[in-house]
Amino acid sequence: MDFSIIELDDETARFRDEVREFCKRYITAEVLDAEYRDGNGFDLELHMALGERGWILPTWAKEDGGAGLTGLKASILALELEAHHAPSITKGTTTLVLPAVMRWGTDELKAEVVPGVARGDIRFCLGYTEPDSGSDVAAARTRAFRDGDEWVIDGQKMFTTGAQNCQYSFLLTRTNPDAAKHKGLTMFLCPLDHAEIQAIRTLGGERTNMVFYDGVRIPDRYRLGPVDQGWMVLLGPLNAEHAMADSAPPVTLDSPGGMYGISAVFALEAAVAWAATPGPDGRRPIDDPLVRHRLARHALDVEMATIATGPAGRIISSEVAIRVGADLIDMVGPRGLLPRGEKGTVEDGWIEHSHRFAQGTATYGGTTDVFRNIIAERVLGLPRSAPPTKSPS
Amino acid sequence: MDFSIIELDDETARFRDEVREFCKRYITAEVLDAEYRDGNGFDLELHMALGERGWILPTWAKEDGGAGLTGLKASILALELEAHHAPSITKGTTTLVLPAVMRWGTDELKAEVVPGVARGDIRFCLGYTEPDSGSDVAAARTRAFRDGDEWVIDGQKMFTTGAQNCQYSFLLTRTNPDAAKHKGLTMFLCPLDHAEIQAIRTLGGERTNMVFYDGVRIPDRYRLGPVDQGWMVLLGPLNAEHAMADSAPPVTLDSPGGMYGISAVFALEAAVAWAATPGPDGRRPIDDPLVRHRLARHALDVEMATIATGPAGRIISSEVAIRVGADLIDMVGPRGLLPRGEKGTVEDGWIEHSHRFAQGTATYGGTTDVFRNIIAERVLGLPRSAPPTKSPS
Amino acid sequence: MDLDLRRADYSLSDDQEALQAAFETFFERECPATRVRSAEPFGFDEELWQRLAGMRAVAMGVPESGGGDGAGLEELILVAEEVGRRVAPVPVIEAVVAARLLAAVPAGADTLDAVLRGSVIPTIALHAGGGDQLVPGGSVARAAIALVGDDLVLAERDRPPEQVANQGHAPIAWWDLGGSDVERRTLATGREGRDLFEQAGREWRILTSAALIGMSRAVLDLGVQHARDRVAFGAPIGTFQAVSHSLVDVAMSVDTGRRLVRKATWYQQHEPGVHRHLVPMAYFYAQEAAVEATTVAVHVLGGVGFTVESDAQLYFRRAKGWTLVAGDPQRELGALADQLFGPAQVVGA
Amino acid sequence: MDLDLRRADYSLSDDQEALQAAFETFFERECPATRVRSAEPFGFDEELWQRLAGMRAVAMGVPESGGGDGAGLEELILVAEEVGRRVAPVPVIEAVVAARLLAAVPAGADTLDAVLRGSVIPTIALHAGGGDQLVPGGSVARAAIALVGDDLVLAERDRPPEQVANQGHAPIAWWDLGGSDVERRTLATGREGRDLFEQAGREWRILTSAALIGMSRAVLDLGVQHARDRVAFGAPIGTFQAVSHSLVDVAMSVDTGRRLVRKATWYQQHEPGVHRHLVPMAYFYAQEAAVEATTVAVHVLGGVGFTVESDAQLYFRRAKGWTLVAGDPQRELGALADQLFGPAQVVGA
Repeated sequence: MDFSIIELDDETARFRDEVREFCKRYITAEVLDAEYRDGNGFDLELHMALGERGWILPTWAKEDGGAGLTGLKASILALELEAHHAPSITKGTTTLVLPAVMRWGTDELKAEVVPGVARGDIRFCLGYTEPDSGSDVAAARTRAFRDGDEWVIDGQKMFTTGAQNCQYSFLLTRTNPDAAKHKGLTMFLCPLDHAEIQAIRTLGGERTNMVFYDGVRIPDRYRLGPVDQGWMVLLGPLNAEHAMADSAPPVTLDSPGGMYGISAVFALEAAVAWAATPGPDGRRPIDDPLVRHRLARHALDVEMATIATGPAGRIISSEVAIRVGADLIDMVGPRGLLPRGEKGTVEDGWIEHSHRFAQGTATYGGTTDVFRNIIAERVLGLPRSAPPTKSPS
Repeated sequence: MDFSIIELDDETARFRDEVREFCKRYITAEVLDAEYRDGNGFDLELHMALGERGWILPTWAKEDGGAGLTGLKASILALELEAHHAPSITKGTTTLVLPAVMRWGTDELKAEVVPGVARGDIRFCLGYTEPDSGSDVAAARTRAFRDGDEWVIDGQKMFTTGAQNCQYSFLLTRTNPDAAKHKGLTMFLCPLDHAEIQAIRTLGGERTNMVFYDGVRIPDRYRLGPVDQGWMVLLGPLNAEHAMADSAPPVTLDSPGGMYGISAVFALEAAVAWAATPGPDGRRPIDDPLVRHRLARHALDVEMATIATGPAGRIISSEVAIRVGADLIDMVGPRGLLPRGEKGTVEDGWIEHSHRFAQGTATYGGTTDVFRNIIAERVLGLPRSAPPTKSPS
Repeated sequence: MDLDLRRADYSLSDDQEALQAAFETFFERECPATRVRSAEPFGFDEELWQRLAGMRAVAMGVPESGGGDGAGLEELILVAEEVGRRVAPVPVIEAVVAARLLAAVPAGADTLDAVLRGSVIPTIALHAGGGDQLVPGGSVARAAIALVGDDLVLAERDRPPEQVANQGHAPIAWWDLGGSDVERRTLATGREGRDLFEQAGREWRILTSAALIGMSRAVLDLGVQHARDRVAFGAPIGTFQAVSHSLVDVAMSVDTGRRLVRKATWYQQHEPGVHRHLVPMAYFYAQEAAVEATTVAVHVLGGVGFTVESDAQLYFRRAKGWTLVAGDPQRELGALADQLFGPAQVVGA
Repeated sequence: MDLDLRRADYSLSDDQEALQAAFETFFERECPATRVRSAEPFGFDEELWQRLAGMRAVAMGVPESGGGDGAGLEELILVAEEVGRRVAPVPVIEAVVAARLLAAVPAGADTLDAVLRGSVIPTIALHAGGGDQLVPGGSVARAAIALVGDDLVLAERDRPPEQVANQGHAPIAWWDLGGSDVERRTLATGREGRDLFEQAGREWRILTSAALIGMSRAVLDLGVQHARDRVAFGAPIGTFQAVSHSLVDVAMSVDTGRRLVRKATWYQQHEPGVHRHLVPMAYFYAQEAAVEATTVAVHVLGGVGFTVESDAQLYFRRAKGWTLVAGDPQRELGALADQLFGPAQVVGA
């Protein structure tokens, strides 16, 4: 056990100052307003500025496009970006996919994309989900047909978040429909030039997309890993997304953490700030025993959301965000309903937004139900709860 | 909608007074203490006194051993007995089984048992559950072999509550182990003279039993319904126990109702009484905002437990009893731990007892999980959630 | 324990069933989700409102002496449940409650006439006090009834204030009851004023409870349909208890909540002095059930449930959107406690 | 947001792992469920207590200056978790906390010696004030430390008062701190006395939290085993999500709760002035988790879980039985709030 303060040497302290300066400069009120409005999960200028400093791949060597940062510095960078609400979804999907590209991509492909990833002008999104397959990832039906040295992709992907910001999709296709469900899949890093992207808006204000692949032809060099063995290729990023590894950062800003806990952290902070401000009657809500009791309970839940790890962290942080968001908006009363920018809105609409946003977190990257199955089977050793798997028909 | 007061005519009012007198006379402090101590669910003197008045089968005609009561009077009787905490489990199982005896029993068998049921000296318990089968009732393995005009019963039943008070068990046996699970079962009204009864004590303080049938021989007249068609025979009492019919009484004492809600009702009443009494510091707990808030919430839950009907009533009343019991005991603090009769105990230990007792209610007669399956399938029309049923091996 | 022996009959009369069926048919035909969607973000559909007047939805709740049809709360909750079931973009609950209040005082007669003629939509400012407040229906109403000090006041404006954007896309607006653009008239004073205001608040809660039950029932239907149709891991997702049991919990809340609302309604209509805790109880339960129901539906529908194209999210937004205008729902438990246990005795600090 | 950058290391050192393994082995061997059962209803097993002394379970927590081994809370929670995991019928938590308190004041030296020699079991009266109170370990202790007025007091008796029957079969008893059968000695006064008492209460809560995590983990194991073995409707019941997901929730509480306890422990030991809310937070969470875990286990085990023959019910009784002696757990949230938000400002009625 060790929760002691990390004393920063002068150079690291300067680095932190530099990061904070950077955040102030690039994560402006306009950037945040645009993010609130458009739900892009991405800001081009910010992303390119990160790239310029090697901060997209901060621990990579400078000669490979990184910044050669120590683990500590990389953590400082990540934590400051998070604390400043940097739009980060597209950066996240890009760096999630990169290890699979490094592992399975040809040298030619790596030369084509990796420097751009580091610079910032090449970005990846996740192309798993389809209209008829979500948590059951391997049920994908998008077809890839071989045609000489090329592949022809036909199908439709759903919830390809950030596709509008990306040049490539990490695409799951079915190459052998006669094989068993997990045996006929092949992965591609598919250029998006010829795919049709159609926006989908969410309850949480985020933008995501349908992506239509209508006879999209791509050279074989975009294939990742062996034909029909895409499941193996996919598993790395999928497990990383499923947080199967102990994902606790080695250091932490002494507050936010957790996968979706951050949303609840911000909402709770907003609610505490509201409650500590005297109302029209001169009383502070936080002196009301009931408000106080509820905030204390939420503080506990949010703490759990931030200290839980792995699949449990994914479940708890999402469910805490949902539960806490629903009560905080109640606590604030009528004004809790007002979004950012309206007359009378509370704490910039963080609570109003958080209540909506939280709902999606229980589905992203597989539902909380599926994660409970994962814990039941892999941690507790219980027998599978799903009916026998059949190939999609 | 109609929740109006039922004005009692003079005769009915006199009947109610008579019932109250009866309760005072027979449900004494000694009876209640014995029930708390032994968890019998039965008091012989009380039961015989009910029988003497025809009140075991109150709506039956007097010539059949009943009291010819109107529905209103029968409700008054039931409600007053409940309000006075009459031990009632064995009366309940007896009258639950009786319709099946009337429907399937031979005239000879009916002549043997029905008058005694009405008088009180013949009582029935439920012999479904076995060590390896609980909610999955039809998985029973107790064997019945035909031997001429007799049957030989071999097997073991579990949780035969009240067996020590009963002369017969409504016994589920397997007569054809080669048939499909639900097709090889036969029901008996099996005399208990030659069965071995072994007491089991519960967390809730109740007594129940293991019953061993070791080559018990009974004449064929104790069979109920056709051989191998026991499932059909069982379904009537089982559905009644599963509260599949709308079980709301036509009238209600304007407070308790619900299957297990009554336990929560009594615990809540005890907690409110405790909270309205000034403590050593002269303050009433109920004036504390947090106590007040929690009691209000529990009052809501208990109300729901009493107005819910059917399978929902069974689930809600049990889960409310569990949830409310757990918080009421907290609220009272250290003294909440003390049982009836100890120095410093609160409100006769109702809360302490209720917290323990409530746990069993989520299992009795099939777990709450099974009841949720019932609602999912029969009310919502969802596909079966259980894996394909196999015969017990 | 020596309590009254009472009936416990939750059923509808034949007339009530006919009324319910009529409004079910009306809203099914006139208010599909497309209509709700196209009325966003203002939360009001003028044409639907006119057709609803044809159904006498507001007039029916006004006593015959005031020119209405004299229906009671027992009937009005049936209408409200259908309103909620279709999340209809019309402030019918506020208007009915306000119209009934107008009918209860002589000074309300003129405005009530205008309401019944369809030229004014009335509403109620739910929070006692004279300042600025968010008023449900306030962006389409020209008359709002409020309690200012000890006076029950009718506040009128030439035209409604602008709608305030809000999570539920409801037609709510800030009304400054002391503002210069408001003309005020006293309807009743003192005890009478306070009692009438309290009664109106209770009626608003009852009707809103019924609407919330309707919402919950509608999203339950969406969730059940999806659970039957959607296949994952080789089986309909309704075969998984994580899905089916959440839906069962919602179904139980809908059925039991509806019973509670009916019980509270009956007492409020027939013996308003008895069991007064039932109104805050029903309201609290119904809002909690609606939040749970819509949360479950959005979850069961998965990614699709979270898109704005999903009907589930229309309901999700309104579960809070239609209730929070009355304030923090947890406060209802305080009202409940005061009725059940008597007011708290003040304890020195 | 400009907070300290801190490590977040929840792991054990090699020494700590060895200590944990030693106590795990000890309790597994010395304290099977049969032993717990045979110690009922008195909740104390003298022989086990003697053997535990051989493990220096109490002495280890006493500073070396006081004749102990100078272990910190980080080590003591490892012991406490094993105590809870076997619901061992020994008041080791109370004794350790009391012994550490005795070691903190010169006036405690003699009694501490007696404790270390094994001739006295000490305990702590958790509630400030001089009257009658239920004291954990109070039916086997001859010395109880209490806060009476502003004085930290050592109350001694010739022999312990009789045990009070209780849900958890715990060795609790009424101690009348002002009674004639009690000899009182002041250990510290004023601010010092209050601070020491508060610290002891915090240590008791930390160690009890760890014990509660141990309990939860033990019943989780029982539930998982049963869910694998028990067949219903043709499949192990662990294939049903109603069963498996409840067990998963317990598993998450155990793992995450343990992390919280460790974090709270570290701060209490190393920076006791920082993040003081973590102690009531960990305690509240752990007791809630234990109630949930034991409730789930009893349910998953079905009818069998509800019989007194079931080990699950041993744990169920103690989830409340070991915590309620400190009072209503919801009050911990008040302590948490005071630490996090500052004390409430008194508002006139």
